[in-house]
Amino acid sequence: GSAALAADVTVFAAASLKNALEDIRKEFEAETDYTVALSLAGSSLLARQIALGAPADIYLPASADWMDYLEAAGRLVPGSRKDLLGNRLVLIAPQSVAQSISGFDDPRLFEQLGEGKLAMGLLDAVPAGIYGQEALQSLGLWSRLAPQVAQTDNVRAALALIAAAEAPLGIVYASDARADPRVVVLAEFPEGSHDPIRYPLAQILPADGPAVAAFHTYLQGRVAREIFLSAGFDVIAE
Amino acid sequence: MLSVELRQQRAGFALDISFEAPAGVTVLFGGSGAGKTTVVNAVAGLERPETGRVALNGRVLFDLERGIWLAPHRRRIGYIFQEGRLFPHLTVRQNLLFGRWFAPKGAAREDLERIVAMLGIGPLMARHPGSLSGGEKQRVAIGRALLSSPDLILADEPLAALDDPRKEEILPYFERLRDEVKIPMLYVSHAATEVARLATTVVVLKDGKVQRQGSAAEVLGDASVMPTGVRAAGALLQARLLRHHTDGLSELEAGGISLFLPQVMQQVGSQLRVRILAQDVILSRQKPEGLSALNILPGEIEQIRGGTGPGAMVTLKTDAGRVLARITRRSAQALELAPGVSCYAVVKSVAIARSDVSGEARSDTPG
Amino acid sequence: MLSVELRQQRAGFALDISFEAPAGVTVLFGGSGAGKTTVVNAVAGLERPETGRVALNGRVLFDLERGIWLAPHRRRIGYIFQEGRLFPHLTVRQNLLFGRWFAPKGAAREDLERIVAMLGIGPLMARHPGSLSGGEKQRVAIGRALLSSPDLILADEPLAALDDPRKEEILPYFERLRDEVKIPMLYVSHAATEVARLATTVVVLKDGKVQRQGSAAEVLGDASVMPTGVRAAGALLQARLLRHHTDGLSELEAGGISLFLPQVMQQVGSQLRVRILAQDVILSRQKPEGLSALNILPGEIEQIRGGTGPGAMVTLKTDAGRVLARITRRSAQALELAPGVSCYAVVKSVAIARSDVSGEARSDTPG
Amino acid sequence: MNWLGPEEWQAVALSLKVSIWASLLSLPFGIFVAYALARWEFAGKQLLNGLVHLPLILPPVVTGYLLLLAFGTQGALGGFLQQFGIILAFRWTGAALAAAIMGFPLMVRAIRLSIEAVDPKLEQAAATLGANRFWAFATVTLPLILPGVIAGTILAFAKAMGEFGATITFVSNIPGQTQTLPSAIYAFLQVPGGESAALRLVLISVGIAMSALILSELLARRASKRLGGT
Amino acid sequence: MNWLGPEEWQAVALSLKVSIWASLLSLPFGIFVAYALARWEFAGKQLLNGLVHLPLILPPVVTGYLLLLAFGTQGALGGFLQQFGIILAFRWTGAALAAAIMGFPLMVRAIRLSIEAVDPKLEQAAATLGANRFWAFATVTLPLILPGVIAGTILAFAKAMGEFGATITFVSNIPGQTQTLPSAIYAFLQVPGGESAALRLVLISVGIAMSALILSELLARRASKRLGGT
Ligand SMILES: Nc1ncnc2c1ncn2[C@@H]1O[C@H](COP(=O)(O)OP(=O)(O)OP(=O)(O)O)[C@@H](O)[C@H]1O
Ligand SMILES: Nc1ncnc2c1ncn2[C@@H]1O[C@H](COP(=O)(O)OP(=O)(O)OP(=O)(O)O)[C@@H](O)[C@H]1O
Ligand SMILES: [Mg+2]
Ligand SMILES: [Mg+2]
Repeated sequence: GSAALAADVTVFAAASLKNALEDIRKEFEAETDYTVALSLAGSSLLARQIALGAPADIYLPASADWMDYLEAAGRLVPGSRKDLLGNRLVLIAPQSVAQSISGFDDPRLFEQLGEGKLAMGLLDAVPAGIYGQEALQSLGLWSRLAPQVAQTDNVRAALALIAAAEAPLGIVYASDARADPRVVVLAEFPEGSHDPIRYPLAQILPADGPAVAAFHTYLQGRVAREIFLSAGFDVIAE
Repeated sequence: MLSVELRQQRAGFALDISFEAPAGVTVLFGGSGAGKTTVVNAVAGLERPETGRVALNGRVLFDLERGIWLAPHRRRIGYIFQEGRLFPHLTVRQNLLFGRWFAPKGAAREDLERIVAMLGIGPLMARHPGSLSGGEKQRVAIGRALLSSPDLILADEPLAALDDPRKEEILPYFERLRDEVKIPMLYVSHAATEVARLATTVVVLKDGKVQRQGSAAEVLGDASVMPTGVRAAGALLQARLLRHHTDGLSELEAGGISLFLPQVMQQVGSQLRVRILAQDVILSRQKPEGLSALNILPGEIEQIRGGTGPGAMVTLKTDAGRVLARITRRSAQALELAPGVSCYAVVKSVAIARSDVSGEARSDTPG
Repeated sequence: MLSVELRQQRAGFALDISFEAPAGVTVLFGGSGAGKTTVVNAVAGLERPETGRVALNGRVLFDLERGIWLAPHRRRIGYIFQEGRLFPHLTVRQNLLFGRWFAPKGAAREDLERIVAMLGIGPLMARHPGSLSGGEKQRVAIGRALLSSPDLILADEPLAALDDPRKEEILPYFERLRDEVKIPMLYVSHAATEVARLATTVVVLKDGKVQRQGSAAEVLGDASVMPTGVRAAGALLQARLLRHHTDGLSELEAGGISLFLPQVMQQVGSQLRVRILAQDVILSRQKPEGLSALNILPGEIEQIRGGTGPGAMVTLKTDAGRVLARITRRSAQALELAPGVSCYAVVKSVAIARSDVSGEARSDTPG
Repeated sequence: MNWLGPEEWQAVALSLKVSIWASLLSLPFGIFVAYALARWEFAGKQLLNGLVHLPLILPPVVTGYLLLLAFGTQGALGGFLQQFGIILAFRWTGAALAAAIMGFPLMVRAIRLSIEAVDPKLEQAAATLGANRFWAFATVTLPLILPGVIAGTILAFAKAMGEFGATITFVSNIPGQTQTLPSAIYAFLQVPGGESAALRLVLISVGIAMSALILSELLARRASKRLGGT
Repeated sequence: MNWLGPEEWQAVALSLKVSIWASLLSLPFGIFVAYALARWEFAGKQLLNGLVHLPLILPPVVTGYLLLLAFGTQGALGGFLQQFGIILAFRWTGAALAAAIMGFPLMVRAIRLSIEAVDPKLEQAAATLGANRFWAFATVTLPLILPGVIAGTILAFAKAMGEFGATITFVSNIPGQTQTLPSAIYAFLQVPGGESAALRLVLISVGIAMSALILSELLARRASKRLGGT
């Protein structure tokens, strides 16, 4: 950033990281004299903006694809890319109508779904949707469930459908599910049923000044780790 | 019969009137701001007065003290507006038939053909109002009101927006309306000619009050109530059409006196009313000889009223009825006119405009 | 001086005219659809004809053959529209002063006070057009046009939308305009009264052609070109105001003959024009005695024209000028009238309406 | 044309269906509300006016979310409608509702302005000829405001063709059911390299909406030419 | 009030700033385009009309993306403007541009309809009094369409208060710089527990826009009451 108002560090991050990043920012600003601005939106949008010259110093999307895109475009500070966070995919149901199931082979899964919809992110576009489809396919459930899938433009919208009990089943991130008392987690997708979910971190060219490096480091530090963990993310780094 | 009773208070204007309109045409006559439109709109239901009561042939249209207020569309009143208010998206035919869609099934239906013929709007039927002249628009507006099978016709200065030739073109249709269609009519006007030709009864309004009510002859003969002043004063004579002469003159008879007028388009035998403006009458002490004027009415002076101006208004009692003459005071003195003096009223045939003669009763074949 | 030359082809209508309007008021006279508005709009620049040329005091407003077309706002023409076209968001004062914002710096400025006084609109200055009566609106419109310092005034039937009393209220202002302000004026009308009172020159249009052009007296005396027909025909006499009598009459002198009229609001000595309608004239072979009519003009019959109707139009040559009399053919025969016969024209003083008398030249104190 | 896959054709067809129904079904309500705002004085008029404009003011996602809460199967209105067999959630009908609500302010504005331009005296004239309020409106005012009605309908239609946020939030994206053109465009824009597919769909959507707009201009012009003066 | 954090206040202030600038700066263009569409016949009139309506038809994200391509630092127009020190992308000025463009069809519609309701004969009258086209417009038509101008401006303002898709796409969502109310609402809706904060912001946004709307109704009514007849 260059304007007078601009913060020392501008972070372009997936909107789903809002709570955790804001907590980390507060800690960071308390510990240092630097200021941090968080621009939160969809990962794809942010990536395109960065490609077109947005004043971002750090990029933290919810999927590796868009980081690859920027890397190919030569916008990353070489060597700054790291996988920072991980997440798990869970199957959830509305708290009010949830039946407990013992696993993905439990026939009560289909009872729970009934004629209703399975809410998940856009299958082609939203990372949680892409991972979800992959997981269901590898579990052999896709062909039965596909006709009942309702896709949303982001994970939170899917969660909202479950929370409002409009859909009896949904696939969201564990980090989203745990914070909402109106939904219960029926099962967690086994590791290996889909590509690992990764939130990569990188500095964007031209990364100038010590503040960017400081925050880049801070995101990988102990305080950040605590906050990410308590928000339900897995921390990969170190 | 229409009975009207209204009270209405506005900033700087108080309406408080009550009158009864018998069958025929009742002209509401009065200057600007007298309250004419307010009365007519209340009768139609377009404006709600503070209090009052209107009944039409015994049917109460509203009685605000008893909380009765009939919606306009239930009143069965044909309103002819000053500006026509034709529906611009409909053809003339559709405009004419508009009211018919809503008329109660049993209502006596005016015949479209007959009304169209009467108003001479046959060639316009397929056109839209936007392409009509002012006079044509008003004729269509008359037809539209008639064809809604109304129990009463209201007309609020239907000719005011037209110029003289166009007025002259429309007035006969209102006469036919009165004589042929026989629906009672409340007609707002401030033109003496219209009063003279149309009115059965005149109600003169002034500042929201009824100043005078009476027959057309009574009111027109009274210069004091004519808002347009002394130039409009004149007498109304009742006459019978005796014969049509070959030279284009019509001979009428009034109280045994012959009157010669330019051809009157009425049947022999019809009763007519002839308006003779006071300013068109010349008085003579001797029986005039060798004058081009054809109408000479002997009589006796009843009254002479002088004003502040140079004129005097002389009332002459003749066998044909009272005749008013407006002459200069100088002439009155020169001729030594005084009540009781006998003299002659001289009136040119051609001074009596066609607009000053109108049929009094229904004639079976329209002219 | 205004010279006009226009050609314009429309479906069912072809305009092809050329006339010159000298100083004073030129009335464009003609029936509906004659092309009057088309001419006036072309002069103002509001409509572009196919071809033609208009020059005002030598300044070319357009000459389409030479490709000249001045934008309306550069023509310095004050247009008085039939419907007023006042600006509804501005007060009367702002409306009046509107043109002044745009007038060239050096232009001779009409004095606001003077115009306001002349038009009697002083009390209206702070009001908005929405609250004015039709007559008041037109007076403001006249003032607005005047105050834009125009080289020419156009008026397209400025009185047509008004009823008679309101017409009567406005006409004097146009007379004052002619006499006091002396801006040349092109005035569209189809009312004979207006022609008689205002016109210096009359251009009669018919079906897009100039049918006749001449002085007001010439054109009005010719029943064949009067589109409103024979009832409007009449003579124009030039007279000089001799004295005001104490009984409210004014004495005029025309060619040695005295005329008595109800008080004329002009200064003694002024030249006046008096319109005497043919239908108001009675003819007599003997000199009439003992009649209430005060004006008796001896003369000799020049011409008698009969039509298909019952009437005949008699032209009488008197010392005061030609007088037209419309009488019945029956009377013409009875009195054995023929060209060369001498007889008397009888005219009532009160038959000459105030609207039929007008000042001819500028009088220094407005009445 | 083979440059669109079958799913995309489905999206085009569905968008057309949703937009047509949205604009036509909201029309009577639009006319009624416009009339009330133009001609009547009543308590809560400003409130109604505000309510109508709400979808213009709120971020579409919020509108969609509110719709979900109200018209979902669990929502009060949704439950009520369900008794009559009307289900909106996850159906194209819900997409139509969302589109209708988003386009409603545009429709009402256009119609209201044209009602205000009609002289109420014409309705009075109709009343004296025996027409009650409804018929006076239907036979006089309605034909006269036709240009405004056409404009309002087409505006709502065009808006519906582009509506995304409220629709996907309310009825999500189910190919063949609720996947409208804008949802498809959005999805393409979320993946690297999807731009050209998105562009194709944008062009189709713009083409349709533009044709409708131009048509509406022509219709409105013809309708107002038919009228002349009073 | 302490139920909003400083960042949220910033978003409120920024949204107000953006919306006011957007509606005021687009006003002259809006009046000009509305006048051209209402009064002139010219080649490409339908094209201009279509262009004006484009933001209504396109999904907002697409509009924002097109803006980014055109006005970004890499874009042709953006590069051109940059020479004069005008940078739009990722600045609040860009947010104002996006909001202006999204509100433009609404503004033009409202103004155009009110221009069509003014009798062109009044401008003719002004011309005969010496006013050229510009002055005839400025002194006669403009005051007469004031109600429409007010309505159009406030509509554009209200739309700007709610604009999200194009704005976030064009200028991203940087607090204090480009984070408008709708973007802040969006961000809150993306995380667990953000609903109540989002609701607060929605209420503020609705409150502001509604007040503006009601004000515009009152102003327009007063302006049109001042006029009577011709
Ligand atoms: N809507 C209104 N509000 C307030 N005053 C009104 C209204 N309409 C008319 N008036 C006033 O009421 C009085 C009577 O008006 P009305 O229109 O009935 O008169 P009118 O006799 O029809 O006059 P005109 O011949 O000019 O038509 C006038 O003083 C007028 O100014
Ligand atoms: N815009 C137009 N397009 C086509 N024809 C027109 C137009 N305006 C007038 N006309 C026709 O041109 C002819 C002359 O019209 P114009 O308005 O000049 O007549 P006018 O003498 O002013 O009549 P009026 O006394 O009725 O005002 C008429 O036949 C009329 O129908
Ligand atoms: Mg009235
Ligand atoms: Mg004309």
